[in-house]
Amino acid sequence: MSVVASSTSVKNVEEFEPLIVAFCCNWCSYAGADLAGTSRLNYPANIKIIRVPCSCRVNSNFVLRAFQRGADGVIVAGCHPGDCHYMTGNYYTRRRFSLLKNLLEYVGIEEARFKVDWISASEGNKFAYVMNDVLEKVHKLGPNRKLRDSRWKR
Amino acid sequence: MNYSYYPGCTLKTKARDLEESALNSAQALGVNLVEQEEWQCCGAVYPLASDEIATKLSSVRSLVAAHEKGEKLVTLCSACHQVIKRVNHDMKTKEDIRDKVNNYLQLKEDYQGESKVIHYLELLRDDIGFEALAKKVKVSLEGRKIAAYYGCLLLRPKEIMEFDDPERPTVLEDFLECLGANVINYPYKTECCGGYLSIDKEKVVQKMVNNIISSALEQGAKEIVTACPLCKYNLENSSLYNKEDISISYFTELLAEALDVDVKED
Amino acid sequence: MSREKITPDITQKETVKISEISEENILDCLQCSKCTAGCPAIHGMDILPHQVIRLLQLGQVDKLLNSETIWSCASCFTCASRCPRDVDISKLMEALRLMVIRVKGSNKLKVEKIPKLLQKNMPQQGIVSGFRKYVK
Amino acid sequence: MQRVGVFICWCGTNISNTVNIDEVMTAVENMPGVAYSKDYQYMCSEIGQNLVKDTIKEHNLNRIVVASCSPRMHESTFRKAAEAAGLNPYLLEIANIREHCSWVHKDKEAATQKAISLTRAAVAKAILNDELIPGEVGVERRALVIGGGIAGIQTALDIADAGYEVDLVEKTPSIGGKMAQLDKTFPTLDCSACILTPKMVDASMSSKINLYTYSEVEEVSGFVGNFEVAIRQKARSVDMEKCTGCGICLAKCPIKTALSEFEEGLSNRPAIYTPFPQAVPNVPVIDRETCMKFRTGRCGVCEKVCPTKAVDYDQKDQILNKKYGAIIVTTGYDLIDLDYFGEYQYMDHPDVITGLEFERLVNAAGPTGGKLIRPSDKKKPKKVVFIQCVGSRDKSDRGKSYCSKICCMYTAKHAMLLKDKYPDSEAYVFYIDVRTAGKGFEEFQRRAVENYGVNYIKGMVGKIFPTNNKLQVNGVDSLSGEILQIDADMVVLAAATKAKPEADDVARMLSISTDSDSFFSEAHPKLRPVETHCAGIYLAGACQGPKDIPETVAQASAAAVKAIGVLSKSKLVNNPCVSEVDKSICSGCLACADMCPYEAISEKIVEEKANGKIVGRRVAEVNETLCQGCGGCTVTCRPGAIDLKGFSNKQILAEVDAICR
Repeated sequence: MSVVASSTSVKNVEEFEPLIVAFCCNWCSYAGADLAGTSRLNYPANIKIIRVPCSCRVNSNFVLRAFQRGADGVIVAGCHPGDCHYMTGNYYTRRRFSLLKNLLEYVGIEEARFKVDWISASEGNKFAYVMNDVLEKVHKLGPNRKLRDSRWKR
Repeated sequence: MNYSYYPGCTLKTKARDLEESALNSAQALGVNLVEQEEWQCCGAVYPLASDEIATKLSSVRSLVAAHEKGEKLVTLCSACHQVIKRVNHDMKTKEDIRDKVNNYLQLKEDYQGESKVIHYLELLRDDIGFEALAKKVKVSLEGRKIAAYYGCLLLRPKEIMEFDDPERPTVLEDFLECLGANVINYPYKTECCGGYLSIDKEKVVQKMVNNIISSALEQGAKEIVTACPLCKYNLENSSLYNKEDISISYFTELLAEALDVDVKED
Repeated sequence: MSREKITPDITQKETVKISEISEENILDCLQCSKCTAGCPAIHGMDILPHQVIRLLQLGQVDKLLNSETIWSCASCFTCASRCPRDVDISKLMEALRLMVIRVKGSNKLKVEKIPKLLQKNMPQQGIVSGFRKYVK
Repeated sequence: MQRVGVFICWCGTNISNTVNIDEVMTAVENMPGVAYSKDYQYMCSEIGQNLVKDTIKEHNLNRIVVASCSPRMHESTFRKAAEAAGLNPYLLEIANIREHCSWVHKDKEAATQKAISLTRAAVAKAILNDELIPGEVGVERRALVIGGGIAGIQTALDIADAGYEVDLVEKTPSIGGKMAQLDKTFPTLDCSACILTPKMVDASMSSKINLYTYSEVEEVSGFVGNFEVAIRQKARSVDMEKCTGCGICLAKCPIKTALSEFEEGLSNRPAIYTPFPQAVPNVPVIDRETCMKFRTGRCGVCEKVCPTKAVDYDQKDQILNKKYGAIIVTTGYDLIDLDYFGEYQYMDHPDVITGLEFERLVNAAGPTGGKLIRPSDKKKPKKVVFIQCVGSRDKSDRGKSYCSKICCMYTAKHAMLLKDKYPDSEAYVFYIDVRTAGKGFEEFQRRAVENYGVNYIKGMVGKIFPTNNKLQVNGVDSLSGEILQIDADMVVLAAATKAKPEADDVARMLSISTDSDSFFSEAHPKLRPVETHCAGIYLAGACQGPKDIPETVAQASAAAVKAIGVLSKSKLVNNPCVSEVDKSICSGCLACADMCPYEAISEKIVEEKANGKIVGRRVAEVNETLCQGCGGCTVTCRPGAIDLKGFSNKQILAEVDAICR
């Protein structure tokens, strides 16, 4: 295995450190991540969060781009169905990404690498749990090679 | 309707009345309780330690046998009921126990808690229905002041037993009512009789059963019914127990009586 | 009463073992004592159920292994079903009993006692329970 | 050429303990576009903010990245600083290296690398930031208060006092809420009605307050400054204008057996009723479920006896559509159901009551006229056992894991009221802990012990065994280890408080969030306690969490000030992060318009030259005042013509690239 752990040169080169990009909606999941912070709940540093106003802002492009650029897993997190700050946004998220999931499966990306979940502003615990869970599964799968653009080296 | 029937050790020995009255009344109700072949003793108490697997195996064998026949597994004794139901729950919900047990038993197909374990009372309540049962009563127990005694094993823990409200159960009362009895309510009906403590803590048990019997007497009960041989034994060993004042019987005995079914006297 | 030096310690071997066997989190208990208040066998106990958990929280397992309490618990689950903190004390009691009888030669029920029990018409169920609870 | 300034905050040791600031600084210096970088201990302090302002000018910076706490915390602080330095505030980005990094990771090396990565993403995004100018929108200068308990009444009075119109919507036939049911209030023991009813009257007399009782909010749309609300006024079957409140109908109604909600079921009421004599408005309603006229068609007594012909059986529910600038939610609380606490015999024995029922039993206007008697045999209770924490601090599925906060105090009050009425009686209080944090609270509880001789027992009750005429209470004194058995005449249960069962629906309707116990969530647990995450919607009282009256009233006034803050403005600035359509590539399919939950997108015909002729072409257009900036439309757009300002496709992709580098 020759994947260099995410820009940490001091670490063992052999050790696989997955990179996971999480798109979090501003109102629920991002706030849930903040709560995980204020509650000092631990999850691995491999997860990097990008703030979006609503989970429905996340274009499938963004997910594909992340995989292309070397992410080993992608999470899209929004408010619970029915609780969307923008009323119906997350229903679109749900439909759009069930479609994308099929596509990813078709091109051979393992199911566990892409997760859509609902995490409310009060669910700091759930946030940490989902992050740990995805990371653990991705770790088992090893580095993502399927969609990776070879010109783009991490 | 056919059911797999698990008798347990005591019903073949000290509590033969419980079995006979249950089987005969079932027959009268058109229910066929078919005794499982080569059943083994359940162990009488559910092993509470998470690291004990071997003591759960005999229950699993019965559960698997019932599953293979596609029948519900009926128990009569409260203790067997609790042990088998809880083991089944473990098989359904605890991955490590399920894996270990399946690895050990080497069954054709892994068992994952598919069987449904019911107590005979549940069969009467849910499958036959108390209303239908009431219509089959030939000899009403009218005027008889009967108190129900649940004990502990039928009701608790409620999330696993899913039997009745552990603090204010009604299934035995509803049952007695449909036999025509004058049901006596008393607050000690769910308090423990002491169970196996009677082996060497007789004094402790005395106080426990005396509380139960005096409470039932205070409310005017003349009879107590139970579903557990050990409860019956402990209650009858109470210093307050006196056959003339209060008699203690299995609920199935009253059922047989109300259905006018012959039960051999020992 | 003398002042003993006790340092609360839940990381010691025995406490950890008890947590493993019982799969209960003793730190969930906030000492409301509802278990004691409702226990039907309380008059046979020298250490009260809520004190059992407190002693576990303090790491005082020895006191518990030598107590009458663990042999007076009838596993009726009254405490467990009412505990506001979802602690199943009956499992802790079982773990404590096992800590004693899993040591060779420490069985609590002697086989010589059985004939007498049978004479008294004790149902088989009671004797089998005894074997399971007091013998390893 | 973008000149990015990066400011890295230590947050004291909150960040610097887990993130190696020096290493981040070195990495930042090498990031493309970064012209200047600086770290400081507290970037949000005045000195820190000045540092940002000064360096913007000094180094001619045109993009700013602050790596600090969550943007939900201090984004607006730093935007203001940037603005003060003459920079458009939307040219600033925050990298969240506290909540999302230093607080959740332990490994310093990994946290440092993550902080670098997050900062790099913020820099990449900031480089693409555009100047944004918020639009303006008018404000509907009227407030809506949902819930007419003490919280709602206080909020409405304060807003009205500031000169704004308020509509107060209450579900039951009268305002007053739980406080109206209470007898005395702790810690002063003044009578609840004496301090509440004047406020109720004030609310009804105020020219600025419209009361909508027996009404429910049915639909809410819009946004701060411009909420559109549908209110259902349920059919009262009595004309509010004509009724004089004489009460003849109540006396003549042949149905007498409906259980009084106000009296907690301890007494009966007729089918046409006012909940209590001091009800505001003093206009009865007909309970159509129990009324003979509605059930069988026969009767009509109330109509016949009414001197003003106010009874109207044909009245229908009415829907009112109104607009508001701000909404305050004050929907209150309930007590939990005790069905699953069978060991306390509440369901099975009439002499086991809840604290709220006790309030009615000692109240002079209550079902017994203030005579404290046992419900079963109307006898004086001699020994009363009070049990606290019935379902509170209980994480099993029977109870609630939180502390209900009010029970310790009201139980002390109840015990004193009992001793006041019957000095020869005995009071026993079973408790887990006594919590009396509050002004004068500890002194109050100690008075119960020291002056009134109330027996406080640290311990719980296992079960209550009803005997022939007593309640045998089995408990324990956990301090001494004594097993107790008390033959009580009456038992009072301090049942846990819980959110209203409708709370989740209300939250959904208003797009505000709740915690896992269905209490509404405030925007910040310390610094924004009455605001929600939805601008223009505020909270007060026990709907946000268990609370006593002083706290509720304080919160109500705070929420009123927040609402007045909105109402006093003639214009509000909009969120400038809205969608915009690139009309040159829009195909006019209007898929975006179908998706938009705010109907902010409509069709527009643009004229353009094609083959020498002027032709009209259909495109989509965004109404910037209606758009809330969710960005959902950007994904529906097939040609990719719509983008979201502030969160553009390019910006987000730049972040992705920066993180995946």
